[in-house]
Amino acid sequence: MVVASLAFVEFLVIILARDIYLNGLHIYTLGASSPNLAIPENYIVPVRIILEVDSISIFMAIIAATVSLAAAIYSLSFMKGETGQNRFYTLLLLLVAGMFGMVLTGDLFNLFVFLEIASIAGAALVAFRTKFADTAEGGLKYIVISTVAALMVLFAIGIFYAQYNLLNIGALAHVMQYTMLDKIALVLLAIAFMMKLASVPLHMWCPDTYSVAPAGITIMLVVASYACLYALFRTCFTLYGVSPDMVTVGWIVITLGMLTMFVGVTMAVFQTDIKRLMAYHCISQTGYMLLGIGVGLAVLNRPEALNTYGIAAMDGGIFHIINNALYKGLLFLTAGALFYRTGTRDLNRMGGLAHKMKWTTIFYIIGALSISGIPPFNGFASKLLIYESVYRFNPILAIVAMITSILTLASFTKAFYSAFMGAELPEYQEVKEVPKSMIAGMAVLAAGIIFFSLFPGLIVDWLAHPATEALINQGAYINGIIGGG
Amino acid sequence: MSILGLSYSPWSPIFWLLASVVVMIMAYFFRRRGQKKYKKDTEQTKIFLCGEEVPEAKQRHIRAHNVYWGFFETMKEYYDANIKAHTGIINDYIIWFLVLIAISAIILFIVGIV
Amino acid sequence: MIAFLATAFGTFLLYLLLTTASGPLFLWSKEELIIGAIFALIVAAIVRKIFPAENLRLLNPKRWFLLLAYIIWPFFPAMAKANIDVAYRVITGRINPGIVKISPKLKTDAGLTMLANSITLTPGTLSVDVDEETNDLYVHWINVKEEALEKMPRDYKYICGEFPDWARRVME
Amino acid sequence: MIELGVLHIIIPILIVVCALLVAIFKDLIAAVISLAAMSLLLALEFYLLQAPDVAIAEAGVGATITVAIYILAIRATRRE
Amino acid sequence: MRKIAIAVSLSIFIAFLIATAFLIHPFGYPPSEMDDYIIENTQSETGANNAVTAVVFDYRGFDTLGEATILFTAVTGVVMLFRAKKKREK
Amino acid sequence: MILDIITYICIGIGCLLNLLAAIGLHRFPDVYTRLHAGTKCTTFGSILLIAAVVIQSVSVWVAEGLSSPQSVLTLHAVIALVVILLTNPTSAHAIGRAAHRSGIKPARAVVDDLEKEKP
Amino acid sequence: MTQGTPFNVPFLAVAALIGIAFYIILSQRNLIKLVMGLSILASGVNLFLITLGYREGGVAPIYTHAPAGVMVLPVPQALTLTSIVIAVACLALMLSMVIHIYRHTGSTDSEKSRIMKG
Amino acid sequence: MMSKIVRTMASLLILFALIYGLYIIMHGHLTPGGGFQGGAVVASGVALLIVAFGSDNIHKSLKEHHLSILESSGALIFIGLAFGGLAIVFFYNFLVGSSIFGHIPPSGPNTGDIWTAGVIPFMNIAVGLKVLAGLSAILLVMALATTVMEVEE
Amino acid sequence: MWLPVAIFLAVCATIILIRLFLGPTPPDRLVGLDTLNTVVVVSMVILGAAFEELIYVDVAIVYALLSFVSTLFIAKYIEKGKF
Repeated sequence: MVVASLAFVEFLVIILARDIYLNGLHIYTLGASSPNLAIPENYIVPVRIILEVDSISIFMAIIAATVSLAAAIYSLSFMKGETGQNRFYTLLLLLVAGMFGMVLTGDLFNLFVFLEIASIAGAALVAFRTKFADTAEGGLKYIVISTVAALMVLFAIGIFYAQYNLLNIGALAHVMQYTMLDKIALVLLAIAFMMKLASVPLHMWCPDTYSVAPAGITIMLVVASYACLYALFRTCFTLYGVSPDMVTVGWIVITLGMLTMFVGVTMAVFQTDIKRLMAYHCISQTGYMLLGIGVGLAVLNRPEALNTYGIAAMDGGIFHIINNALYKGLLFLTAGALFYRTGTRDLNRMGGLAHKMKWTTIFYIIGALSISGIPPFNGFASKLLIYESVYRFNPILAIVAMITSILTLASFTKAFYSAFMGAELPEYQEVKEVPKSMIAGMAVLAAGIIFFSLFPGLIVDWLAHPATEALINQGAYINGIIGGG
Repeated sequence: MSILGLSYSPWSPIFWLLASVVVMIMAYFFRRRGQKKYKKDTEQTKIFLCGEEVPEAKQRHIRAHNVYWGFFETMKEYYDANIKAHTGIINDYIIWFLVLIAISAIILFIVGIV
Repeated sequence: MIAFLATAFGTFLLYLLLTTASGPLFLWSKEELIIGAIFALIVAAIVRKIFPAENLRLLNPKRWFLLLAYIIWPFFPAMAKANIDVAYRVITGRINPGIVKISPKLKTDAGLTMLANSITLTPGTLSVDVDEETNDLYVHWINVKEEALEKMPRDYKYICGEFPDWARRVME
Repeated sequence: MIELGVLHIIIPILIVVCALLVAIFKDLIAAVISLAAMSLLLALEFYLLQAPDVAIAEAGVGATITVAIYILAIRATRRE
Repeated sequence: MRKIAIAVSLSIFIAFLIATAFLIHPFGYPPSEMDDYIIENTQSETGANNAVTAVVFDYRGFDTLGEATILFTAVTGVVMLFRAKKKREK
Repeated sequence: MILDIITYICIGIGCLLNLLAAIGLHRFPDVYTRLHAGTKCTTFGSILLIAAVVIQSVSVWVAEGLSSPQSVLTLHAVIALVVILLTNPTSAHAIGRAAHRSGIKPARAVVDDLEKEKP
Repeated sequence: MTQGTPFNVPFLAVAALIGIAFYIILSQRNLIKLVMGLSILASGVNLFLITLGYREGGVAPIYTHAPAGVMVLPVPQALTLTSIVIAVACLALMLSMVIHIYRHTGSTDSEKSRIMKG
Repeated sequence: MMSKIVRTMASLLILFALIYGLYIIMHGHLTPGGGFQGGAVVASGVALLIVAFGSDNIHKSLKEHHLSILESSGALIFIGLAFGGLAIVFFYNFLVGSSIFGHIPPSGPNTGDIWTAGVIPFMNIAVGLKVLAGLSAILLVMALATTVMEVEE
Repeated sequence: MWLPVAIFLAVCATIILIRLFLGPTPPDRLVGLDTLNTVVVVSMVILGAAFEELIYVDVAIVYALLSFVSTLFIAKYIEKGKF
């Protein structure tokens, strides 16, 4: 049932994506027959809520649909035996709804509402397995962080409303004047979204939450944090656009991205809990995206630099989002498979599982090679884009990014060695391969990875590059609202 | 289609795969030139540990926190500071949030004024 | 059934009080009347389980007039007196408190409630606790007179005046 | 309308004082009582700011449901 | 260390909030293009006397849908969190 | 005119009683006596203040005719008054009972029957 | 001041509320106190939204029996309604999680009840 | 369970709370109030019952699945009304001008005709159902869960 | 005519808040809260008359109804009753 509905959603998203890539952005006004009613003749002001979908939105929607489909398939077996399954799937669908609302809406307050939906559903799902002692702690951390971030977002929305009496992103961008208040609002919005997407030093909730959540939920939380990344992009690129402050913001984003990469990966090497290890990797991979986008942001008002390497860096960052959602999802699912069969997340107590769980091992190898940027996998492609363009911007950044990649490989080797290699341990003699639906869930993501690995140019040209164009082209987004009357 | 256009060099996994297939074929040829006396399940495949008894699987397995011991020992100061910062207390998370807001707001305003 | 209808009617009256000045039918419009009737039935259906059915004798209109009379004559002046009393004690700070038990021998909950609320609002007394079986009230008395303490079943007339009789007359 | 201005100064100050009380009380039940008082005064402030809709919502949700949930939670986590 | 961080960052943050309070429009005189439109046209467009309700249910009905969803999510979450306890009761 | 005078008298006494309640909360030594001040004075004070409102609005109502919207203000104020009258003594009773059950003895008490019977 | 309230006092109250809320969140170790801090934070933001919608001498945007005059802005009130319900939903969920933490660890102190770190 | 006086008073005041909540829900488009506020008032009535009679006694006649049916039906009505305007657009107020709640009030201050505002009264009822059921369910579940824990200890 | 009354009631509320602050035991604070409730309800009615808004009194009724519930909850907690 859940899988069918999610598959249907995926189908709808793909149809919508095809339409948008062919015809440009879509506007949908809620509550009036056309934007004309929403935009009265004498005021150029959108009164009603307007959904505005462009390439970057649909890009995130594709990620959300794909990953949630895989998560739902996976959870069919993973959650068997738990009580309260109907509530579990209800919350899962609500989480998907929250992510879709976040990426599709064109209204700031609506963004806040859907942010809260995603946070509350996510937190409830994190705390789902109440029999373990630490799940409630993870859930509480997640919801407290989300609530603080969301309330700061609301405060920033209030500041915008106080100045311009508008809530629509496009219309706000049209009249934005970069006053002092706008700077304060920018700081609040940016840092609040950074907190939700777990950038260092605001990342500490991330391993706590990701490690206790059921595996199928963890990957959806990853995508939910990427929805916040989308919101950050929307804020920086579309709402503020080409303003002199953006260089500073870009450098702040780059600095945080570097910190995120390095601290994330070094902490990951140290971990012995397999899901915490992967959660720290998730943090460090977010750093790549921040780096790529930050470079684009820092050169946004220098057209020649933007054309030579800025767009390539942003392509890389955006391509990395979908790559990371796929292979990080796959890795979390394999970690969940290990937990399903061994009952522990502690790498110290695992060993020799490759003898028994062949499919899991293969999927793990695919994911690990891909995340470490080993050719020919898709992680290599996006990282290569980022390295080359960032090297032109500032060579030191590229070197740190490469070191991060090496350390990533190191830590996954460690996890691979201690979990899968080695002799068969006596306590895991009876371990079997995981059930079929879990394998199917992993296979969906693995197939995606292999496809993306083989055709990176296709993906960049069709998906990532239009998204970048949509981000850079602020005028089109504004025209969709203001000019559409 | 599968070629990723880059500023310095293009990247195509297809060519990479072709190249690796060639390398594998060459490796297979090298392997065929090796000795033919190798047999499974004889003494040739047993673990040899200075003539001592081979310990059980459980003790033979290297545990996860022993991996990269030297690396952690070298970067001990960094890790000590880092682990001290990761307190796991929820109040601290929000302290970091506020600190980051303060820092970035000040940076933004200083740059805006200068 | 009678309780149901009575509740519905009371609710309907309450709804009408809330929605005055809405239309031409005396004070109401016909839509309001219809919606009010529907709501009254809904509320009565919900409340049926909670509202005690024993209070059918309260439907007697004579008791309502008695209640009104009670509120106007002994109750309202007593409240005024209570406030003067409190003002006197606030200014002088002269208190002599204690908790005494009175046994007004009321049978119904409604009567007890009315008595307790009345003595809370009238001079010098405040109901603190109630005995669930015997319907005895424990009253905090701000100015304990020595002569009331002599016999053990306290003289409730001395402590809280006519109110228990009124409560019996109105509610039982 | 100078009186209205005075009210607009007094009530926010009282709200802030209640919030401060929440901060300084160590006893949880006292903190909940201050929170209820803050919610009450907040409803009055909304009323003053000509937002009766929000005042009703704050009265209904902030004063009752919130306090009830807090009391239940404090009760469930009480150390005997 | 933690106390110093709290003090410094909190004071800077409050300084920015107070700056917001002084920079924002004077109390009682907000800009109001969109809201004037709503106040004028509520009765003719939606038929509701109460403009707030008109905004909640008509102009921004999608927000209300989301908000109802949030309440639903919270109820589902709370009921889900306490589900095991109730089994033990039986 | 005479209604205005009555209104002013009501307002004056009502305000005074509310102030008295506020001061009484500080002058009295323990919970029970404070409840006396807090319940009686505020209840009667609110009766008078709401009566002032009702008098004014009824005068307008009578002046404007039966279907005047002033009836809304009058009746709602009366209902608010009734609700206050019903809830205030009850909550005072609940507080007193809670205070006694949580072990707070009445200060300077000469007699405590409740303490004797329920140890 | 010729107009309105001097010094934007309600806005300053908002600033003070948010500051106090963050002080509670940062310094109080009790999880229930932390949730109270979040509650105050939500109240502060709500008050901010309502305050910026106020118009001097305005009446509520309700035409039923309304006196003549300008009306205050309706949209912030609608937003605040939404925000209040969101706040109470969050609150319920957070407190249930606190109860669960207490059941598993026997403490509501954020340091003592912590399991995960590092 | 609280004392007899509180119980009697609660059973009287629940009537007030219910009818007043319904009044607020129904008059959402005329007077201050609406679905949320009225739902919160009715849920407070349930809270009053819980505190006066004890959650066990309430749970005998008010189960969670009743509340969840109410809540789901509220949500369905709301979404159904939103889809009702889909002939033109999502969330279109399709009842304005029709015979059901279709009057258009006179412009400017008026006395308030309840037969106005099209789809908004129905949405108020739907949201009111949803909010009252949701908040009551939260309170009931939390009260029951905390009480059960005490019995176990 | 009405607004000075409201200011006076706000001053009363301030004095009551001091009791809420000082009150040595929880019931003392609860008494303060209860008194504050009544004062605020009355001032809501007064302000409704002051603004000449006939429909504002609804808020006062709601508050008078609901503050009772919260008082009962806190009182029940103080007397350690079973919910």
